[in-house]
Amino acid sequence: MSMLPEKENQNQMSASEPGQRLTLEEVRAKLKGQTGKKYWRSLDELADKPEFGEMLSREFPQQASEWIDPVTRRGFLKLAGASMALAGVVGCTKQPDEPIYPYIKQPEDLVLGRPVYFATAHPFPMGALPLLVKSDAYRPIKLDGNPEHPMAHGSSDAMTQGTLLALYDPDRSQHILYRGETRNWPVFQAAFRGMLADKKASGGGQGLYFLSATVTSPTLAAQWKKAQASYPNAKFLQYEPVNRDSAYAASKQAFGDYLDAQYKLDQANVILALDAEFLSGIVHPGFNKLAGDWAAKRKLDGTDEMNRLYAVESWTTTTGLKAEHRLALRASEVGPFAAAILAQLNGGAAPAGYSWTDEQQKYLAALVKDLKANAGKSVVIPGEQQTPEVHLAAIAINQALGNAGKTVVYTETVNPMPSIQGDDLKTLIADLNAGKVDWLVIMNTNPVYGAPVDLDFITAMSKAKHTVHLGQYLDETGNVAEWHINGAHYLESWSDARSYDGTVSIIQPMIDPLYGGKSEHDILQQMLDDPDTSAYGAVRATWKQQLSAKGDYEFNWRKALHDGFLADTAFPAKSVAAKNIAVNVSAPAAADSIEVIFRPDLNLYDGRYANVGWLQELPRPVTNLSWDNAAMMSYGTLDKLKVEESDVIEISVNGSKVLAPVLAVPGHADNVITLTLGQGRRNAGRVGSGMGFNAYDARTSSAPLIAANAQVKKTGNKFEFAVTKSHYIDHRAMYAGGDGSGTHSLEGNETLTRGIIRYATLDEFRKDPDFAHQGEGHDAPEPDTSMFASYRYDKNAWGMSIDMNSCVGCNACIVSCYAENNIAVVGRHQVKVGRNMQWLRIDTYFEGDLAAPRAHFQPMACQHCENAPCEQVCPVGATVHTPEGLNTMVYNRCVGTRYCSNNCPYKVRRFNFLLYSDYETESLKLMRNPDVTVRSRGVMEKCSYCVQRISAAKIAADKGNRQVRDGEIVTACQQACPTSAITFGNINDRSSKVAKLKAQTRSYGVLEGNNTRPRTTYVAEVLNVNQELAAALGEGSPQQNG
Amino acid sequence: MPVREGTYGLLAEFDTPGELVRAAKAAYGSGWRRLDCYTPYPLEEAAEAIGFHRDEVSLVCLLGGLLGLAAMYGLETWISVWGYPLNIGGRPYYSWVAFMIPAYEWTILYAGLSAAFGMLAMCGLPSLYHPLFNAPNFRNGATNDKFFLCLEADDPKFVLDEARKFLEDQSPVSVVEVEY
Amino acid sequence: MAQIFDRSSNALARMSLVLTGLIVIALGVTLDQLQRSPWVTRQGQRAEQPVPFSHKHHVQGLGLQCQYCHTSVEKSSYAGIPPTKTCINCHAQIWTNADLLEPVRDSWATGKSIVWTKVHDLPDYVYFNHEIHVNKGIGCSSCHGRVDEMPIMYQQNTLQMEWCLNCHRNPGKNLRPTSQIYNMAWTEPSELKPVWCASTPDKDGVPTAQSVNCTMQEPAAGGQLASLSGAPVGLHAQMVSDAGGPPMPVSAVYTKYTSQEALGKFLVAQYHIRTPRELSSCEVCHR
Amino acid sequence: MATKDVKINDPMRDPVTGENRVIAPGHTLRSVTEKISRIVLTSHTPLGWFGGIMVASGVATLLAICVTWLFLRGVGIWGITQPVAWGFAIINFVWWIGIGHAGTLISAILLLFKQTWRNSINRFAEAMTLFAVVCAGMFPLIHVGRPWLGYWLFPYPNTMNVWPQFRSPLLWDVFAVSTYATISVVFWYIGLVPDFGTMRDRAKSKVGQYIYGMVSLGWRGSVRHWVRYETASLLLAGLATPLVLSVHTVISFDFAVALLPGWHTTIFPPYFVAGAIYSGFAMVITLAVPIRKFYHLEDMITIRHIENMGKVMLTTGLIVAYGYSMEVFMAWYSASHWEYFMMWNRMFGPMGWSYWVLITCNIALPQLLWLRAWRRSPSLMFLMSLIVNTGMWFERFVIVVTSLTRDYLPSSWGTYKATRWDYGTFVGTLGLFTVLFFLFIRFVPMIPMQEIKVLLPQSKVREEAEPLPEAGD
Repeated sequence: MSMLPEKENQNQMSASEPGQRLTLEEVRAKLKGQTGKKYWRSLDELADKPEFGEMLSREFPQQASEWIDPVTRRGFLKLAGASMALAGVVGCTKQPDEPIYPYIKQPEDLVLGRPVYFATAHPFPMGALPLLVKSDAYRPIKLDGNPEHPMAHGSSDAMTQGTLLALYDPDRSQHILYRGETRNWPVFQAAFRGMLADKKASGGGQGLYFLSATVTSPTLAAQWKKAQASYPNAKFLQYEPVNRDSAYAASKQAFGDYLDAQYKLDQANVILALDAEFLSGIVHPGFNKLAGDWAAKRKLDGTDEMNRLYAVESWTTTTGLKAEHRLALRASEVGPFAAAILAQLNGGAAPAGYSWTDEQQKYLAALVKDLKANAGKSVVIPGEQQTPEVHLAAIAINQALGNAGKTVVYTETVNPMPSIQGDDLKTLIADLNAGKVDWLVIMNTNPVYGAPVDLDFITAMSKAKHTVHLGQYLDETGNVAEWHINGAHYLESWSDARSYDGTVSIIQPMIDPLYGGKSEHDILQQMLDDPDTSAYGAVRATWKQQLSAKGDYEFNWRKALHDGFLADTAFPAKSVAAKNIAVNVSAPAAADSIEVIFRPDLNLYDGRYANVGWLQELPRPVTNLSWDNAAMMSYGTLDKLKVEESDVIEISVNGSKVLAPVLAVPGHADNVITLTLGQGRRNAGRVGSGMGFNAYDARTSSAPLIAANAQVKKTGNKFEFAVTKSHYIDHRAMYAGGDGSGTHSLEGNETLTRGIIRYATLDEFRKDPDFAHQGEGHDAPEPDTSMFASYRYDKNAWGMSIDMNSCVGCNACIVSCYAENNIAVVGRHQVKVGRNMQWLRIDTYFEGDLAAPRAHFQPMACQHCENAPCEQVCPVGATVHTPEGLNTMVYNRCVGTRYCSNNCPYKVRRFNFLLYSDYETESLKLMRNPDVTVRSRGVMEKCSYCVQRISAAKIAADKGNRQVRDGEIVTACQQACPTSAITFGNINDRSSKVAKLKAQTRSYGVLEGNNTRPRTTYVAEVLNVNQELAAALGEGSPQQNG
Repeated sequence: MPVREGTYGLLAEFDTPGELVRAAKAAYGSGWRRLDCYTPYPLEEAAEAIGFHRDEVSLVCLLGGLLGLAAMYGLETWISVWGYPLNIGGRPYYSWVAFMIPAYEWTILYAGLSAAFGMLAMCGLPSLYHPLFNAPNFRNGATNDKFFLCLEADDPKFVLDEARKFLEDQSPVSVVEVEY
Repeated sequence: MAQIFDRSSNALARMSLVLTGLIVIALGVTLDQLQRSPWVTRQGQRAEQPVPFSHKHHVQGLGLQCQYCHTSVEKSSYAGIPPTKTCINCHAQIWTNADLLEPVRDSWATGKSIVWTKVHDLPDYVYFNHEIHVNKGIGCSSCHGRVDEMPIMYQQNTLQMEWCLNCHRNPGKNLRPTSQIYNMAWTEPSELKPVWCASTPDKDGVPTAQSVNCTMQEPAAGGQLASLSGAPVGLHAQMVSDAGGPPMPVSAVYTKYTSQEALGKFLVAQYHIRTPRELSSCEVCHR
Repeated sequence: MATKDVKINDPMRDPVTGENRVIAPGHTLRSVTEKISRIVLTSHTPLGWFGGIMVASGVATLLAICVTWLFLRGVGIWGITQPVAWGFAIINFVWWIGIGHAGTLISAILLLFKQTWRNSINRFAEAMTLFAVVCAGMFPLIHVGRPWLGYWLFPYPNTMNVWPQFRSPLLWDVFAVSTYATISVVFWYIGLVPDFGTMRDRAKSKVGQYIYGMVSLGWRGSVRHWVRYETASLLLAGLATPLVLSVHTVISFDFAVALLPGWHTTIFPPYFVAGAIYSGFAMVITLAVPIRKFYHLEDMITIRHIENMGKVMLTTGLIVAYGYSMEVFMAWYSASHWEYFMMWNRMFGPMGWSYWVLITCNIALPQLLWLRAWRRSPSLMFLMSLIVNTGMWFERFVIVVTSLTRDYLPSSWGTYKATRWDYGTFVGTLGLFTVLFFLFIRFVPMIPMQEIKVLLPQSKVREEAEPLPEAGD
C-alpha cells in the first residue's frame, strides 16, 4: 500500500477514512499539559494511529517518510524520552543503581556467564535445517547449523538466522482471541472439543477442514493419521503460496509417485541449472548440501580440476551469476530449451514453434556436447519455480545421460503427506463456496494474504461457520478468523522435522513460550483419545518404536536430542525409472509480449519473515535492494517499455493489477518482469506492514509461476528505492578510461581496472598460477616500504582468507553477523540515505555488457589492515591495533568524528548517526549477545573479527595452558557460510588453514597497493570456462577483458 | 601599603609631537631621569628622547615559546611512548613527524601569550587608578591629540619650583602639578 | 576629567587577575579529584540492600568458603550471586524467625527473586572475567578488599580504568599462588613472612596452577608435600583433582621469596601471564 | 598610473604620484578621534542598526534551534551518510576558518610588510577573524557524534589513563584552531587597549567610562608603554604570520594526510592558504562596503583600500587557479588511475556541477578584477566578493563531498544530499556572525584610532624648516 509515493498514499488514506483527519492543532491539544515522560508516551500512542502518519505527510511532506518509518520513529521517540532523562546529567554521568535478580533455585547445570549449546532444527517447507543453538541463561542468542549433521555441516542461511529475531519479535501475537477479544486456551479447548465431540458422533468429521502449512513434521503426520481414524470425513489440506507443485506434478507423471530428487554435486563435473536457484538460499531444497558440494569441487586445493556450471534462467540469481556460462531466457522458453536439449540427446524432434537465436544455438550445442562428454557425471537441476515441463525435461535428460542413480537419486518426499497444494486450495475453496465447511482450522499459513487473487479466499472463508487461525502473528488471516490462537515459535515448542535428505531432527524448545503460544501439534492432539498429551509426548510417541529398536529408548532419545538428529534416518534412494517423460511444450508466446514471473523473496520467502527487521534490511543478492520489492526487468525491457528506474508502473495480468516500481537488473531476460512475493503485507507487524507492494495481487491460480501477456502502464509516479549500492552505467569514452560501449557498469569496469576483483579461466590459471599478481598495481609493496620500521606480530596474528571461488553471495554471513554482534536495524529511510549498519556486505560487481554480464561477489568487512589508515586519523585513539593485529574499535572511547570512516579505503565502518539500537523493547534485550556492547548514538562500529570469540578462546586456552588451536575460533560469518568461503585463524601458525590459503598463489589483498597490509585476503576466482563455447560466442578471457 | 600623599610630578602639555620631543630631550639632557612622555599614538622619538631604548618583551616571548615547545613535545612523547603506548595503524610510538605540529602550535601560543601578558606586566598594567588621571587636562588630551611630559617627584633633581620653571621654559600649553 | 576608579582598584584589578588564575587551577584540581572521589566511584558506599547480609559474619564468623555462594567464579566470567536456595539451606534451620530474613523467606515462598543492589558495578562496555583472574593468581581480596571484615558489603577500590591498568601494566605486584586465592588475609611476602614455592616444568594443556606449589611454612629439607600447610585449599585442590594431574613430586625444590617483587616475577613466568602490552590492549576489556 | 578618467584635482588622489590616498586629506588628530569614537559613544543608535541586529538575531536563532535539535537527535539529522561521513559541517568549518584568515593577514602580515594602508581596515578585519573563528570553531565540536565528550580531545589527566592520539590531523586542528583563536583574541585586544583608553576618556556616561576604563586597563599612553606595546604588537604579528599559515595548512592536512583520492595531495597546504586569504579578503569587502557607506567612512576606508583588496584577491585567486590546474595536471601526469578517475569524477561525475560552479566563481568571473574600473567600484567589488565566497564554499564542497562520494571501492560509492538542518545550521552561522559584527561596530571602535593617527602628517616630528607634507603616504 505505501509502496505508492507519499502523495498517493495520503489520498488513499484520507479516502478510506473521511472525517478522520488529524490536524496539527489537535495533536497539540492532545499533548497539551503533558510533560516529560508522559508527553512522549502520549506522542508515542498518537504516533501509532494511522491518522498521525497522514497528518505528518500533510504537514511535513518532505520529512514524513522519516517520521512514518517505524524504526526511525521508534528511535526518535525513545531518544527524545531518553534525552529528557539525560538532560541533567550529561557531562558527569553517574551510573544508576543496577539491581541483581538471583535465581530462587538455580538449575544445576547452569553456569551463568557461560553459554550452553543445544541441538534443534529449523523446520522449513523445503526441508528442515538442523541447528545448534547458543543459549545464554536459557535464552537462545545465536542460531547456527549443526556441524555434525550430514546435510549442513554447520552452515546455515539468511532466513534461518533471521528466525532468531522472529522469536523475540515484540509484534508477535500474544493472546488467544475470539472475535478480537482475549480468551484463554481452556476456553478454546472447550469450544473446540465440544465441536469435535459432535462431529465424531455424527458424520465422522464431515465439515471439519484443516488448512495447514506444508507439513514437515512426521509427528504431525502421525497425529493426523490417528485423527483420521476417528474422523474419516474431516479433511486435511495444505497450502503455501510457494510450494513444490511443479516438482511433485512432474514426479507423479514420470514415476507415478511423489518423489524428491537428491542431486549429488560431489559426483558431478557438469551442472546445468534450469532456473534453479540452488546456490541462492533455502528457497531451493537441499541448498546447504548442494552449495557445499558445488563449492568443494572448486577449491583447487591440490588439484587443478573443477566442475562447471551452466545456468539457463529468466531473472538474475546468484546461481546464474556464479555459472561459467549463463543464458538468459524468458521463463516460458526454459522448458522448450530443455526439451531442445533432450531432443538433441535423444535424437528426437525439437519442440515445435521455437526458434533459437544464433547465440542460443551455439550455447545449446556446446552444452549438449559437454553434457554428453560427461554422461553419468553431469546433472540437470530444474528450478522450483519453473513449470512441471521443466522438471519433467530434467528428469528425462538426467535419465538420458545416465545420471539417474549416480548424480541424481530419487527418494521419498520430505513432506510426509505430499500433495499438489494448488489443487488442495481449489478443493477447499470449492467446498467453502458450496457451504460444506463448518469449521475451518488454518494452521501457520496465511491464505488471506497469499492465496491467488482470482480465488477470492477471504469471501470463501467467510462462508465457513467457524474459523480458527493458528499463527505467530495476528496476520491478515488471523484478523478475519473467528478464533486466533497465538502460535509458538519453533524455538519454543516440541516438534520434529526432516532435512531434505530425510534425516530426522527432533525440534526441542530452547525457551518457554514467551507468550504461551501453541503449536499445530496441540491442535491436532485435541482430536485424539489423549487430548491433553503435550507436543513433547506426541513427538516422543512418534519415535519411540524406532529409537527402542536400537537399544535403550531413553538413551537413544537423549542422544538424538544431543546430536540434533537421528542417525541413519536419511531416505534411501529409490530405484525407480522414469516412465512417462514426454515433455509437452506449449506454443510459444508472442515474441515481444511481456510475461511476469513470481518468485519467493530471498529474504522474506512468501512473506512470513516480513516483520523480521534483519531480513527486511538485508540487501537482496544481485540487486542490493533493501526493504522494498520491485518490478525487476532488463535494461532492454526498460527501453522497450519506455520507463525508467524508479517509475511506478501498473502491471495487469489476467485482469489483476498491481502497482510496482521498476528496477533494472543486469542480465535479466528481456520481456520478462520478475515480481518477488512477500512484501506489501498489511498485518505483518510494525516493521513489515506497508513495505513494498503485494505481488500476490497479480497472481492467479491459473498462472502462479509464469503469467503471459502482461500489460504495463506508466503511472507517472516515482518511488525511491532503498538500494545499498550505487549502479551507474559507464558512459566514458575510451580515452577517459571507459570502454566506449555505454552498456557496461561503471563500478564493474573500475573494479577490474583497480584490481579489486582478479580472476582467470582455468586454462589461464594452469598456465600461470600466479595470475593474481600479474599486471600493473597487482602486487603489494614490500613489507618494509616505509620510513618507519614495521611492527612485529610475533605471537598470534589473526587473519582471514575469503575464497572468491566459493562465495555464492547468499547473505547467510551477514545475518549471522547481525545476530552475533547486536547490529541495529535502522529502517528504510536510513538505508535509503545510505546508513545501513551491516558490518559485512557482499559487494556485487557486474562485468561486461549489462545485458549479459559476468558477476563477482566479494564479501567485504573490515580488512584489519596492519597499517590501518583509520587508526592514524582518530583523534582520541578509539580505534587501535592490538598486539595480535586486530584493528579494534573501542566504542566507549569514540566521540564520533567519523574521520576513520572517511579514511577507510574499504568503507567498511558503520556509524550510529542516530540512536539505532533499541534500548527499550524488553523482548529484544533477551536476544542480545551479552558479550558484545550495544552501540549507542554517535559511535562508530565495524567488523571486529568477532573479538568476543577470540577473547573467549584465548581465556580458555590460557586457563588450559595451551595455544589457541586452529579452528577453535570461528567467526560468525565463517560459521554460517554454506560453501566454507571464509577461513579465519592465526597466520603466524604455518600449519593453520588460513596460513595455507594465504600462501596460495591466487591469494591477494584488495587495494594492497596502498600499503595498508590488510589481514583479510582473497583467493582469486578461477572459472572453468568452456573454451569452445567462449570462442564461439566471442567472449574474451578475463585477462583480455580486465 | 600606606597611601602615598603629595606631589606625583609636574605635567606639561604640548600641542605637537615636535615640541614634546624637544622638551623631553632638554629634560633628559639636563639630567632628569624619572620622567615620562604621554602621547596618543606611539612616538618613538619621545622614547628615544627620554633614553628608553630597549625592552625585554622579546626575551619573555622567546622564553615563553620555548616553554610551549618543550611542554607540548614532551607531553606528546611521554603519552605516546611511555604514558599509554598504543599501536596506531603500525605507526611508531615515537612519531616525531606528527608531534611537530601541535608542538609548533603551542610554541606560538605560549610565545604570543607571553609577549602580550609580559608586555602588560612590564607596563604595570592594569593600573586603573593613576595619579596622572588627577590632572585636569590629561585625560582630555593624552589619548586624543595632546602630548605630555611629566617630570616625576621621585627624581632626586625634583624641586617643584625649579621643575616648573624648567617646563615653562619649554613653551608648553600648560604646566600642572599632579597629586598622588 | 577626574579619576574614574578609586585608588584601591589597582590592587583589586591585579588581585582579581591572580584570583582568576587561581580559580582556574583550583577548578582543575577539584575536577581531577572529583572524578576519583567516592562520590563518583561509590567506593565505601553501603547500598541499601533488602537483607543486611554480613560477609563478615558468614566468612569470618562461620568460615564459609567464597565459592559456597559465588559458585561460578572459577569457571565463568560471572562469579555468581547465590540463589535463595543457598540461603535457605541453612536458614531453614537457623534464624528461622528473624525479621531480618523475612525477604529471604518471602522469596522462597513466593518464588520471586530477592532484589539486591549491585555493589561492584562495571559499565556495560567493560567485560571483566572472573575465571581467568582467579585461575592466574589474582585473589578475591586484591579487588574486593577484606570482604571478611565487611559487615555490609561495599566497594573497596575505584574500579576505574586507571585502577585496572595499574595491575594490567604490572601484574606481578598483585599475583599470589593460586592456592591462596581465597585467602582473605593474604599479604605480600616479606622477610618476616616469606613464601616458599616450587615448580615443575609445565606441560602444554596442563593448567599452570598445577606446576606451581607454594607454602607459607618452611618445607622440610628436600621438600615434602606432606609438610605443606595442611590440605591445599580451594582452587588448587580442585584443579589438581579436576585434571587428574600428578601431585607435586616429593623431591620438589622450594625457593624462598621474601618480597612481592620476586614472587611476582616468578609467578608471572610460571603462570604465563601475558605481557603488559598485551594486557593493556583495548580489546582485553572492551568489545 | 593616472589614466584618462582621473581628475587631477580629485582630493582622494595624491597629486604627485597619482596614487590613491589611504585617508582623505584634512583630518587632524582630533577629527580622527571624534569621527571614530562618535560611532560608538553616540547615545543615538541608528535605527538601521536595530533593524539589522534584529534580523541577524532571528537568523542566529535558527542556529540555536538547529543545534538543539542536533544535540537531541544526533548528527543523523544532517545529510551525512556512508560514504560521505563529512558534509556541511566540515565545509562550513573550513570556509569560516578560511574567511578568518584575511583578518590575521591584514593585521599581521601587512603590518610586518609595513603596508600602512591596512591600518584603517585591520580592526574590523580582525574582528571578522574572531567571529569567523567562533563560527568555525563551533563546527568541529557539534559535528561529532557525541559532542558531550568533546573534551576528550584535550590532554588532561583522567581516570582512564588514556590520552588523545597525536597522529591525527583532527587533533592538530584542535591545537591549531585553539591557538589561532587565542592569539587572535589577544592580538585584537592588545590592539584595542589604547583605543579603549581613548573611549574611556571620551565617554560621557558613567557606565561607559567604567567599562571602557576597565577594559583599557588604565592605559595612559606612556611612551615607555608604547615602546613595549609596539614590540609586543610586532612580535604578535610575527607569531601570527606563521600561525595563520600553519592553521590552514593544518586544516588542509585533514585532507592531505588522508588516503582518499582528491584529498591526498601535497599541493593542499599552499592552495588552502591562498584560498583562505582569497575568501577572507572577499569577506572583508562584503563587510567594508556597506559599513563605509552606512557610517560615512569613505574618507578612512577609501577606494584605495577597495582596490588594494581587489588586487590581493586577484593574486590569491590566481594562486588558487594554479592550484586547481595543478590538480588537473597531476591527475594526468601522475598516470595514477586513482587520481585520474578522481579528476574525471570531479568534473563529470554526478556531483560535477559543483566543480563547474567552483571554477566559474573562483576562476572565471574573478578575472574581471583585471579591470581597474571594476576594482574601483565598491558595488561591483561587493558583488565579486559574494561570488568569490560562494566559489570558495563550493571548493570545500567539491573537496569534501565529491571526493568522498566515489573513492577506492566502487561498491561503496554513494551520494550526498543535505537536509534542511544542514542549510539551517549554515545560514544560522551567518546570522551569528552578523550579530557579533553588529555588536562589534556598535560598542568597539571599528577603526584603530591610534593607527590612523600615525598616518596623519601632524603625527610626525618635524624640523622647523620642513614644510608640511601631504597626508597619506
